[in-house]
Amino acid sequence: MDQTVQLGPLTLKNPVITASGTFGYGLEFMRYGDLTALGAICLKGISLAPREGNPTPRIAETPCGMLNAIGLQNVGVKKFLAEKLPYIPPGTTLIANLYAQTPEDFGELAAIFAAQERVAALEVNISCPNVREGGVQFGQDPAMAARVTSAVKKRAGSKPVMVKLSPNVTDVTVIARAAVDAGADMLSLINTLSGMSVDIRTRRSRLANIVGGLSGPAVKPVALRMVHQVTRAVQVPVIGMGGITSAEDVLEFILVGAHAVQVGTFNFMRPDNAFRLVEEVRTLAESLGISSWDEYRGTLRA
Amino acid sequence: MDQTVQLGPLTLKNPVITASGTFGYGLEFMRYGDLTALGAICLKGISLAPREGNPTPRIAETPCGMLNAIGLQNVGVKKFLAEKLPYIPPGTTLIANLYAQTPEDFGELAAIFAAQERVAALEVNISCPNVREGGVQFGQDPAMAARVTSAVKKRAGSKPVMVKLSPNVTDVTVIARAAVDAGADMLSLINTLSGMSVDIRTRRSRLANIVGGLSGPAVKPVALRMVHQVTRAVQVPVIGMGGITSAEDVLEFILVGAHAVQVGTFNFMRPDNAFRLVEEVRTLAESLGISSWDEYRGTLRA
Amino acid sequence: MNTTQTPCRELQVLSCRPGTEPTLVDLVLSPPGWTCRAGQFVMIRPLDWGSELVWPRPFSVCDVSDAGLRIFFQVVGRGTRKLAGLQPGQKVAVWGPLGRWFRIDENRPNLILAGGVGIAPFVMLARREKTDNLSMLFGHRLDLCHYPYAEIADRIESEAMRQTTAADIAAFETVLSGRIKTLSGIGQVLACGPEPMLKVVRRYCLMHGTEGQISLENRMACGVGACLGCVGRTVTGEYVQSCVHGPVFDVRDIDLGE
Amino acid sequence: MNTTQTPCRELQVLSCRPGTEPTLVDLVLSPPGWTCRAGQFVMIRPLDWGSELVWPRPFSVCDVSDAGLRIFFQVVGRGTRKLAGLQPGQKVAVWGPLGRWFRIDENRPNLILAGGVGIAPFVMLARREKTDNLSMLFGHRLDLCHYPYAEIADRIESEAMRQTTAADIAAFETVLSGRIKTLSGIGQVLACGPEPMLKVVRRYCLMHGTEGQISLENRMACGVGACLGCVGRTVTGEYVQSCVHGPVFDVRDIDLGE
Ligand SMILES: Cc1cc2nc3c(=O)[nH]c(=O)nc-3n(C[C@H](O)[C@H](O)[C@H](O)COP(=O)(O)OP(=O)(O)OC[C@H]3O[C@@H](n4cnc5c(N)ncnc54)[C@H](O)[C@@H]3O)c2cc1C
Ligand SMILES: Cc1cc2nc3c(=O)[nH]c(=O)nc-3n(C[C@H](O)[C@H](O)[C@H](O)COP(=O)(O)OP(=O)(O)OC[C@H]3O[C@@H](n4cnc5c(N)ncnc54)[C@H](O)[C@@H]3O)c2cc1C
Ligand SMILES: Cc1cc2nc3c(=O)[nH]c(=O)nc-3n(C[C@H](O)[C@H](O)[C@H](O)COP(=O)(O)O)c2cc1C
Ligand SMILES: Cc1cc2nc3c(=O)[nH]c(=O)nc-3n(C[C@H](O)[C@H](O)[C@H](O)COP(=O)(O)O)c2cc1C
Ligand code: FES
Ligand code: FES
Repeated sequence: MDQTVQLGPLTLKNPVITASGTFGYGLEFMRYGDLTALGAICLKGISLAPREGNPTPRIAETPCGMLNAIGLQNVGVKKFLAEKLPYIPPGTTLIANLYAQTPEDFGELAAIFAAQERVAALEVNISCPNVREGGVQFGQDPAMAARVTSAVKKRAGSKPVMVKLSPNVTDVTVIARAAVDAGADMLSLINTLSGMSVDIRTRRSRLANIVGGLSGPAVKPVALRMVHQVTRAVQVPVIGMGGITSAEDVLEFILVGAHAVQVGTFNFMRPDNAFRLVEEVRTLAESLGISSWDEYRGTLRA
Repeated sequence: MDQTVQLGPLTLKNPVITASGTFGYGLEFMRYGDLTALGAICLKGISLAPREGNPTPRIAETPCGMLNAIGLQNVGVKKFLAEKLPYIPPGTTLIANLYAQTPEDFGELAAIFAAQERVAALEVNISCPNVREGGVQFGQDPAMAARVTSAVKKRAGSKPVMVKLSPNVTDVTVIARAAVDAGADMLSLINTLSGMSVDIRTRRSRLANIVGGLSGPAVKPVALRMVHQVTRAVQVPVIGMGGITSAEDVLEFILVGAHAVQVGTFNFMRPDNAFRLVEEVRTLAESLGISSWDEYRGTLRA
Repeated sequence: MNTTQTPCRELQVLSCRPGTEPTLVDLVLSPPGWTCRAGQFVMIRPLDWGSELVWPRPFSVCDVSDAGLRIFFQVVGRGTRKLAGLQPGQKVAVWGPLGRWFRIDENRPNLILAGGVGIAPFVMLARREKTDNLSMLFGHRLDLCHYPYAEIADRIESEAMRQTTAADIAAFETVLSGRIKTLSGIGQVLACGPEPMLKVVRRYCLMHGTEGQISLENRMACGVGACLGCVGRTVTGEYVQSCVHGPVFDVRDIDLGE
Repeated sequence: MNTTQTPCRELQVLSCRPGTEPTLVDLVLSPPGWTCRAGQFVMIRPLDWGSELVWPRPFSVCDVSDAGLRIFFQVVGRGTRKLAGLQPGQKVAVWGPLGRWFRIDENRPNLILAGGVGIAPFVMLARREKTDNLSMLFGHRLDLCHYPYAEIADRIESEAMRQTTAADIAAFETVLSGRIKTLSGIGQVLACGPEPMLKVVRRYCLMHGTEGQISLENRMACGVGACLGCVGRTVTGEYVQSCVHGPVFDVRDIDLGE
């Protein structure tokens, strides 16, 4: 079976993408598999200036999931371009994950990546706190989501723009439509669900940041529901994620309408999981007699 | 240690309440323990007229959780009062869980239960689809939440009114404040997170209703976060729930600010779990040297 | 809590034998001290399951005596796969006996129709019933030696038919139909097996006016009547809980959605 | 995927002995075929873990040879409790060796400071290093026989101090301080143990100007440098990943938040 997936102008070898923040800059996984065999890699979130991230502890394990409050620690775009990008094997499909605190900075970042031949697409992380408006997130307000999207789109040149949606909203389709109307070429979802974990003995949160983002199998039902809703609400390709840990899970997301998927927490469970998943998805799809993803996608029966 | 919990005018023997829809009318569990030993029982959601509920399958197991789309099947308030209520052992603290599709019907139901001596309080389930406004839920719109709350409050007589909040919102404190401003004596949360599970072979949802509500340990981090937020946003007692399966979990909710808790899915894991939990909570609290719930509640350190 | 009041027990695994056919498992737990009728079931959840699988699993009581509580089950998914790995000494929470049972009419012929692991409840029935008016027709996919068939055939008149091809299935259906017809007005059938088989049984019972009881296997979260997840639909369009009003129903009452 | 490229192996459990002190477990896995230095660690996740515990668990390599990969660990929570129940033949995903190791200076005295299960990495070190310039001070709570202390003491000069009371702890601290002071300018310490002990070690190293290396045990989700969860804070205020830039750090570089 042909594993190829077409995302507008972007062709992926297969539907398995590693999720931002869970696969580093790819380099960390080169010992464990062939990066060029993956559908794509979403790079760790990158900002204009380096960010040191949140105090520790930053992570906590929860039932079938985990919380993280990394705070987008990253080396900044300059250092990334100079010290990381050149070492990623040629032939690896790279998607830059953009993080900024203002639409203007998002635009700046987009312009920088637009000039990078090695970068195939831009993913815009709008699930970050908007410092200027007191804690509301870009991804929770359709107007702000639209502003960020168009700021990026204006400077992205020929790079397809994928907007990454937050699940912490009443109606995800409202934000989805806002992003698409503002020019998003595709959407990805879900980012993490806001959650907490506490220690009854120390009487402290297990995260220094108090609140963190929930990911892993625990969130899969919520993710599938939102991907299903969004694929029916917009016309652009949707990349689904949230709790994927098997080939069956990948097909579930495609069945409800996703063009491709991202795997996050699964990469921590075992560093070769993404590579093995590419093969397992192929085997499963063939065993089900699926001849192309276009044929299977969105065929959930009523 | 004195296990008593004061919820405004309502005194509970201990903080362990069984959650609506997971403990039937209590009667189903009489073989497995002493109902009067529980803090209280939230009865299965009751509507004015009997409801047959949704088509099957209605339930699906998910990682560390489950989905349900029961559709509030119930015998209706008349039959409940005639055929169920009289058989619940005296001394059992009962909280009626009200379900209706209009504020007026909610008011009707409240008036009926207001006259029932056996009922200690009313819990208002506002996480139900509002048929009149095309799929938006009362619990997702602060104005509607307020309307339902005051409709119930007006007819509830001396019964304390607990409004049960939906987690499927951008900012749960907005709904919480709306309910409290409209007269809610206390709040309970979280109801289930909207989710989905599909079968890649039959290409069908595992629920006839397509979408269902996620509960169980998987949702605990989300529940804790929301309870923490709400206890800081309002002055009324908050009853926390979502994924509780141990005495530690109970204390986690109290630590972040809950007055009491409800246990739902845990009752399915073993029918005597709620009874055993009452004892385990006592033992754990004593081993931690807690002398009263007032002393421990909300003492999470920054 | 009054422990004499609770029928929820923590039983020890005495043996767990996946046999030569590893998908079929014979599990024996320490005696629960219950009386129990054939067709009733128990809910089972090992104490060390953690919470990844939140629900217990329902199984027919295959037999219960001083020797223990016996369950005969097939590995079909994650839960049964984990159960198949139980080791002697491990503890399992078990509650029951639950639900309604097969009612024998000793004065008329009672024909058991069992399919695959649906044979389980009839081991106890055959051991206990003294009547000559009981016989069995058993349809199976795997070799007969993997099922507790001989235990039953030693006591009551039994016949087994293996189904491996579509032709076998058609042949079984023909025999089923014939037997059901023969019993019309003079006896009843007691059926337990996969849903497609139950649909066939129901069709012929209605066609030939033969009385029958069928045991439904609906997904269950609680087993005690609380979750309303296990409901079946009656012919009058109501939902009934199969854990308390079943799992054994009158074949005429239940709409199997044919 | 090129399998020679991946250091992620599926190793078999050869033995898993909870010993007479059931909270301390000696686990031996089939030989991974790695070379490895003392202080490096591996990530471990049994193949049958399901997904309730999403993360693997990090452990120092206690020893590695043709006899297998040995891990010495303490049961402290859900993961280690499950690991303690591993049976011979079960399979475990293991990747490594990860991180930086203890660097011995053969020309000067090297003093190992081990606390509790922090003794693990030094088993390999003592077996491999031929230098006389290596000795150990071991603080422990349980009886000495429960730790692989004798294996080390057979090879290098060792002293053990048991801590059961507050007075014992104070006494240990006094000895620590004295030993660290003695090495000032002429040798170094290599420390592995609980965080409170590392803080004490660090305080005296800074106080007396003694060189030292400490192994940090930070929560890790991935072990390979991807999650940024395991970071420690340097004295210059930056976050460094302990899985790739540690777990062994120069004692002067890390801010332990004293
Ligand atoms: C009253 C009753 C008696 C039963 N008696 C027996 C018996 O004696 N021997 C035997 O082998 N099986 C019996 N079953 C079926 C047995 O319960 C299921 O095969 C088992 O629960 C499957 O669990 P799983 O985790 O392996 O499957 P999964 O598919 O992973 O389970 C997912 C969920 O679906 C449920 N489920 C899956 N298949 C079935 C099914 N066929 N029936 C009901 N629920 C299902 C599971 O319980 C679980 O909650 C009985 C079922 C019922 C309701
Ligand atoms: C580099 C390194 C080497 C280690 N070597 C050893 C060793 O040789 N022997 C040994 O007994 N222990 C060692 N540990 C500690 C060991 O990893 C933890 O005790 C273990 O992960 C606890 O898991 P749990 O599920 O039982 O505890 P839980 O508290 O249930 O675990 C919850 C989460 O916190 C993490 N966690 C809990 N305690 C620790 C801890 N002390 N350090 C790091 N993470 C923790 C767990 O890994 C898990 O992710 C080492 C840790 C690190 C980082
Ligand atoms: C440790 C960690 C760091 C993450 N960092 C980012 C990030 O930098 N940018 C981003 O868009 N998403 C980030 N995410 C979210 C993931 O990309 C993904 O949306 C989420 O984890 C859900 O997928 P999963 O359940 O497969 O992990 C991070 C997730 C984790 C667990
Ligand atoms: C099968 C089932 C039925 C439920 N029915 C109701 C109901 O009738 N009314 C209501 O307010 N909540 C209902 N709930 C929600 C629970 O009361 C509770 O809010 C939710 O399950 C979260 O708690 P848990 O994780 O402990 O189960 C139901 C939940 C389940 C699982
Ligand atoms: S299984 Fe819960 S009501 Fe029947
Ligand atoms: S453990 Fe993930 S970066 Fe170190």
